[in-house]
Amino acid sequence: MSDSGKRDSAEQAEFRSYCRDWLADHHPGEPTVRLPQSPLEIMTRDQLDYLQAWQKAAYDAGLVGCDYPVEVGGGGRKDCQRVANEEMQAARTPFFPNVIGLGMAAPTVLHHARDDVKRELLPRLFSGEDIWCQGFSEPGAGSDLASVQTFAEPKGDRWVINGHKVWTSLAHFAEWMIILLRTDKSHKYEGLSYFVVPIRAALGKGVSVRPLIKMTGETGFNEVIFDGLEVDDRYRLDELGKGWQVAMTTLLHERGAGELQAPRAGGLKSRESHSATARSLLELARKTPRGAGTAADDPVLRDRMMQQVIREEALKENQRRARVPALLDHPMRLPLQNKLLASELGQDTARVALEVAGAAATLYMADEHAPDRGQWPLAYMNSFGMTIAAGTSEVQRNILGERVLGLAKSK
Amino acid sequence: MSDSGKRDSAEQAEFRSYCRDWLADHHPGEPTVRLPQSPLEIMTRDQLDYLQAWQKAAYDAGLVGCDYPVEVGGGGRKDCQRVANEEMQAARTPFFPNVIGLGMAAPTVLHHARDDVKRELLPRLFSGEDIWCQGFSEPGAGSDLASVQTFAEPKGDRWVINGHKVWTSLAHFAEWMIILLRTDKSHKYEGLSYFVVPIRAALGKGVSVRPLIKMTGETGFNEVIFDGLEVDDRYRLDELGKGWQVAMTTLLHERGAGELQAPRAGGLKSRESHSATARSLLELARKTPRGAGTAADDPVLRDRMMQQVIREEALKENQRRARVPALLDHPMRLPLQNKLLASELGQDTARVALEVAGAAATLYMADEHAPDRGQWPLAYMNSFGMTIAAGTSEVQRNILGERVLGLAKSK
Amino acid sequence: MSQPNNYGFGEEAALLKSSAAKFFAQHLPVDRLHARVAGSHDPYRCPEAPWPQELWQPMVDLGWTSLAVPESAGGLGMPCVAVAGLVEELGRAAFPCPLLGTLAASYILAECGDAGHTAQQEIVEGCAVALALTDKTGSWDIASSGVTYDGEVLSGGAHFIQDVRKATRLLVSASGAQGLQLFWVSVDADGVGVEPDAIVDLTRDQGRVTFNGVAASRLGDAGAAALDRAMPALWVLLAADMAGAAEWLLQTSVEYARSRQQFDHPLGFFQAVKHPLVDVMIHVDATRSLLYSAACAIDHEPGRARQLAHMAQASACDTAAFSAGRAVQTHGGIGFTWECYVHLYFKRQKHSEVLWGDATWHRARLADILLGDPAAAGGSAQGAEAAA
Amino acid sequence: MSQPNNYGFGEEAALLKSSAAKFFAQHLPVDRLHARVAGSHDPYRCPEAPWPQELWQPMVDLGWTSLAVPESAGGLGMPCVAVAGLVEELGRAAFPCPLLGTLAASYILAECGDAGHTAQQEIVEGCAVALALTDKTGSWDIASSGVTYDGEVLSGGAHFIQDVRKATRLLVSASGAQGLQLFWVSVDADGVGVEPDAIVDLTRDQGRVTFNGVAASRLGDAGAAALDRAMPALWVLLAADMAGAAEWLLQTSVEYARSRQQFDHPLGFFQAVKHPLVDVMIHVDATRSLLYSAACAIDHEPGRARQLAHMAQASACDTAAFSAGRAVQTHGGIGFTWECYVHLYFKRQKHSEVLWGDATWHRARLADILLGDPAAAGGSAQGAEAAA
Repeated sequence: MSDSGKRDSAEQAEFRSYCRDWLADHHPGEPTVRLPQSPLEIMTRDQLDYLQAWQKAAYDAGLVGCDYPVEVGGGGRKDCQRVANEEMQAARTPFFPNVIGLGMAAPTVLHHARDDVKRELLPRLFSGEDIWCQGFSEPGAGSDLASVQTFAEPKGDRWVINGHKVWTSLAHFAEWMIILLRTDKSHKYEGLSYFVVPIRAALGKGVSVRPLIKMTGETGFNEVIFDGLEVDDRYRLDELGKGWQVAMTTLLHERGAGELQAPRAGGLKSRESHSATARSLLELARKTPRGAGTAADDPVLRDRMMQQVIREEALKENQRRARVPALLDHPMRLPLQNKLLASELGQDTARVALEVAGAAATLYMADEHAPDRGQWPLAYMNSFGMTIAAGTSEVQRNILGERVLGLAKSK
Repeated sequence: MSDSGKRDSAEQAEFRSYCRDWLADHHPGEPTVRLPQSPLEIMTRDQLDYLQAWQKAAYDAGLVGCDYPVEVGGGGRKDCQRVANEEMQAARTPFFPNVIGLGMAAPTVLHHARDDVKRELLPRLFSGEDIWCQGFSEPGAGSDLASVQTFAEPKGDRWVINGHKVWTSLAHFAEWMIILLRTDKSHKYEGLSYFVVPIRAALGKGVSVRPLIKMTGETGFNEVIFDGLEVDDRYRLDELGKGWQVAMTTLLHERGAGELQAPRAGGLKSRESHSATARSLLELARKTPRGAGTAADDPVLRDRMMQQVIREEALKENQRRARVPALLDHPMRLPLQNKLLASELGQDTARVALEVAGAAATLYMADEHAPDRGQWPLAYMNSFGMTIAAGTSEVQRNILGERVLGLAKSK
Repeated sequence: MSQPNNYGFGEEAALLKSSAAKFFAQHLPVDRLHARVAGSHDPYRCPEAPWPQELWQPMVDLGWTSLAVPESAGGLGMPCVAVAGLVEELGRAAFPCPLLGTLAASYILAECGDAGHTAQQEIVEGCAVALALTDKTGSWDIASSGVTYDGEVLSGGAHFIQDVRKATRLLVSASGAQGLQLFWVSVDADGVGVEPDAIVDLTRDQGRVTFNGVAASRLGDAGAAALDRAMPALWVLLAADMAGAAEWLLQTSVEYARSRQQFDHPLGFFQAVKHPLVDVMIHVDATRSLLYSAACAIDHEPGRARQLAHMAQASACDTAAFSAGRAVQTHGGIGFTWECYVHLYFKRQKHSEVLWGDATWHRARLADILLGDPAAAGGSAQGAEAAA
Repeated sequence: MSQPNNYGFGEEAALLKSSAAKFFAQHLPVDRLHARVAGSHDPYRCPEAPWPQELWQPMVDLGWTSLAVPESAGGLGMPCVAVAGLVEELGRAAFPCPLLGTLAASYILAECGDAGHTAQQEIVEGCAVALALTDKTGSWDIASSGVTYDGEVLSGGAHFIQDVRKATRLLVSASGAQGLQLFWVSVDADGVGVEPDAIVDLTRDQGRVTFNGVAASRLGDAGAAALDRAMPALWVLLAADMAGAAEWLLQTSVEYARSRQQFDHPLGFFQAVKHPLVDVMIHVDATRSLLYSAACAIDHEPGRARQLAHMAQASACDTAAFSAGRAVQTHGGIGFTWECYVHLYFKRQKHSEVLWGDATWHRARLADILLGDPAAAGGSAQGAEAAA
């Protein structure tokens, strides 16, 4: 980490040293709750309280929203969020709970909302006091996002919303939702408009949230039913019928390919938590008996594990290279690979881990003999969430082929 | 082989014993020429003469065309070609040179030609005196076969043909060609008609044959240019505009999924010849030094070689199971996999062999130190002919997905 | 001995397979299965073993549990290829029951000579059997056991025992003065302690058993050899289960890809969906062809049974993994939920993959046969011979 | 020592890379390359070594051949990451010349201390070097050599020597009383016999060299260690060549997929074509990122250079194989002909894959670093430490 500062601007260098000092004094320490694998798996109020308190402290110290304008609650700095992120990760802080707010809602609101709405919503988004969720997918609109049917009907200067959103992570804790709605049934793309809508305030009054159960048995994402929810027209983002274009801003940032770096802390794991990295895979192999030795001695498994190690390193180095213009052919070629590579790597790493674990791969989280407390089958199953959500891997490959390689649009 | 006869009908049993006796007396013995890997690679007149003599002898003895009607030169038997094939393969005879004639032209002519044309052409096709080739592909029509542009223009009761066919194996030796022609430019599919045309008799008089060079450096397939070739209307197969349907008969038989079993001898290899089988792969590994032992001791290579062994065995057992109705879900499910599996297996087996050979995989056929006389890089390169020709692997997967699984047609 | 062209899969076998399909479809269609086994979704749930116990006696009455007991011992003595056909349907239904273990035990007992007779009797009478052959490391090498014997008294622990809470008898391997030997003991015998595992698969139960000076019947004097001879049959049966489950996953995914619309087309229109489903089909068919071939060899050509069974099981593991993963991916968001039945089969496949050797392990054993075991002296030469 | 964020790839490096691209494009575009090297298509052709020899001196004059010779020895002493950038362009042009061997020799000589000085001088003056480090089995283990020394006299044979007919000097490893040592010898020295191999690749030549009591200069007293330290740089350079060639294959295939029409669409419309091309791109990018990282480690963090170079080269081999195969398949029938330029790169990639260790070999060595070598005593513990 000592090399992170090598090419800092003067502002970045000063800010880096400020972050480092602040983190040295204000690291929240060992978590008091069992932390989930990611913000999307937050299941209990205790977990949320702990993480919200941390995000609030980091925001108050100026480590969240650094590059956003001061008037919307940001830090008004230039390319400093990356510095804060690097320092928070180096310091192994907890992650921020408001992941959809910071990564997707904030840049979209900044680019497309009315100024008064930005000033109203962004400060509490950055502080984590308002958790945000995203209402894009519907039962009939998965990868084909433009098929959304949830309808907003005009009523004076308000809109009345009816319909059904699914896979909405964090909806059970969320105050606000970014939502893609149909405002015209006669045009597929031009019939879409984009809103922010209050969820929590409207629970039982036009909005209901029902948990969905994942194949792992966990909850954490939801169905949200809109039954006549009314919202003010000021919460519409950009013009009527421009919903698809606004959604592209959201998706670009979701894929890590947007202009604004999302605030991202992390690195801290509670003792119970676990991540499906190649390093954990090697540790598993070293402690798994196999024949006279351990699975780490098996040449075929070694070959497969090294494949994962190499892919993981390549992904890390892609991210580094993406910031070296002299070594790039096309500006989006590396950023648009990110989500695809990370999700498939995670899936394959967990799959190889199940091979390494052998017969013990059958054991799940409640079994005291389960390797790594049964987190590997959990990680493998959850990995399909990653290869499906936010554009399946198939859709990601279309995007790469079309936008980067210039191949004809498949559909 | 002793079990082949278990379920023979009375006719088959008698015929089997006849074949066995005849083969015992008439096996042509060790070849006098270096045989190519397959009939499609026949490069010299010497090779052809030797193989034609063998096919003629087998035909005269009744081992070729057994299930075709007597009036077109066949044997008039029922399901006996399979028996002859089994016995010829067990006896390790040479292969038949007229592979396109027997496998593709004969069933198409039988089903779609005029009776007098059948009687004219089939006997010399079966005997191998007339070699046949196939004129389907064109520079602009590869996988998309229905785009053929080579045009037949009516002229009295004759047709005048102009255009350009490519990838025509055996054209340099062929008397006849089966050919898909455009007779109407305004309809893609309905504008196609199917003919048989004389090639050799018309050389220099409306037909020219130019060898194409493969990436391996070998010749063996050709471009055929039609420049005003005239053919009689009696050589049209089936009705005008039914060319696509007739071509389906050809393709079905090409993929080994047709009703008529193609006459197929084989098993004999000249000392110089070689086949890209898993067995050869294991032999290569046993004689390739690697570390203190051989490549056959390397656990990672063993794993990869066993994958090929298992795929090869599965392909063989698929062919066996395809004849056991109680163990089939869909009549075309196994037959339509054949070509795809065989071509990809051959490719991967050769690829693994190059891995096994290590640094020596760089050596080609003229190098005296090349493992297996450089046949593995040759086989690997030629394998792309197999995954491309006669419907690429991509097209094969479309066909399987659409015809067997009932998925929507991609195009 | 040579193999019949049709694998010896005759009319009786076909009838058995189709009546099994009908039985499973009628008594435990997938919605009822889901209701039965997926009641609690809590990932920290206690180990459970719900199964349609009321269907066991009907299955016994149909003769299915004694299919693999030789006629000489009062069983039906059906060929292995017929038994495999039945087990394929069991896998296609993801049927939770101790049939697989009971059939597997039958093959082991058949290799034990007269010493297996009493145990065979009990199977014919309807006893369900669980195999206690695995040590605490989960080793797939049958030579390792965590149980020891002294005369006919067992001590120690066996692990990864399938469907142990559905069985009434245990077939146990134990080591001692005469090497590895086999024993037969009742689950409720004095000193037997069963501790259930918490597993991912909802259609099986699994557990550990401790033996605290347990009196058991010894099954002859050559247990290791008997077990070794029977293993190919065990692998073939498991491969059949996995092939059946894979076919369910294929058909269910195909059905979804035909009906679900995205981007103005059914999913199956897209080659990125279509081609992987074709590859699943190819995998399933390879496994099926190989497993019938291996089963046929067990019936007709025992000398080749072991290598063919390794091939079948290696193929089955790859097929299981691929069919499971692609089914979830093809189903998209809905495939990732508890309410979609796909997860039942996904979990069963992942479980089966590591049960009696994974794909890599079976390929390594196959290589030992075809290329010789480099660890053994003169291995290569022997291998070359075996492969010829 | 830590790594700069930008891999230390500064303006000078960028200029070198772009001017190399221009040079190769100008002097040997692919049509001229094909005319030069693919004149005879006979698969039984004699070993040939056509190359644009007239371009060597201009390359020397541009300083490219002495890029990796330290400034202290009269060279340009450019960072490895800059040299890798140049070699990437060399691979993209499939340029037949002895530059790779000469650069590789520079890295080895730089590890030989003062003893390498004369040889370094000769490189700076424009001598082309071939590496004679491989025995007749083609082993990738640098410890094995088919050449022996007695004092400064060499006997025996070296094999699989790249571009030996384009080089004027040989860098030879030989074993003898002081273990493995390195030697420097002129190709036309008395007793040196060169025998060319007939190879598939048309853009390289390869041969065997026999040494019949050849007088040679010994490069110091610690040849094995010097060679060992230099290997990461050799792997990185080869990886760069393969990444460049893979990028050519990708772009050429993409271009074809954009223009060729089938079924009323350009080929690239079909996901069965589009998605594999995306996967080729992903492969190329992984290799590029890894090779810059490894090159940067050679320049700035030598302790991690070896493991990163193994990663880069393992990735490069997979990328080479995949890019080559998919390019032919994407091009369909035309890609299978001699007249299509794709086969030049296809063959170069297959050759590169097995040159200095294939993907499996590099992964095995990486595992030895990260997990310890199970063959070595206490390997696991050491490995655990190295990985931390």
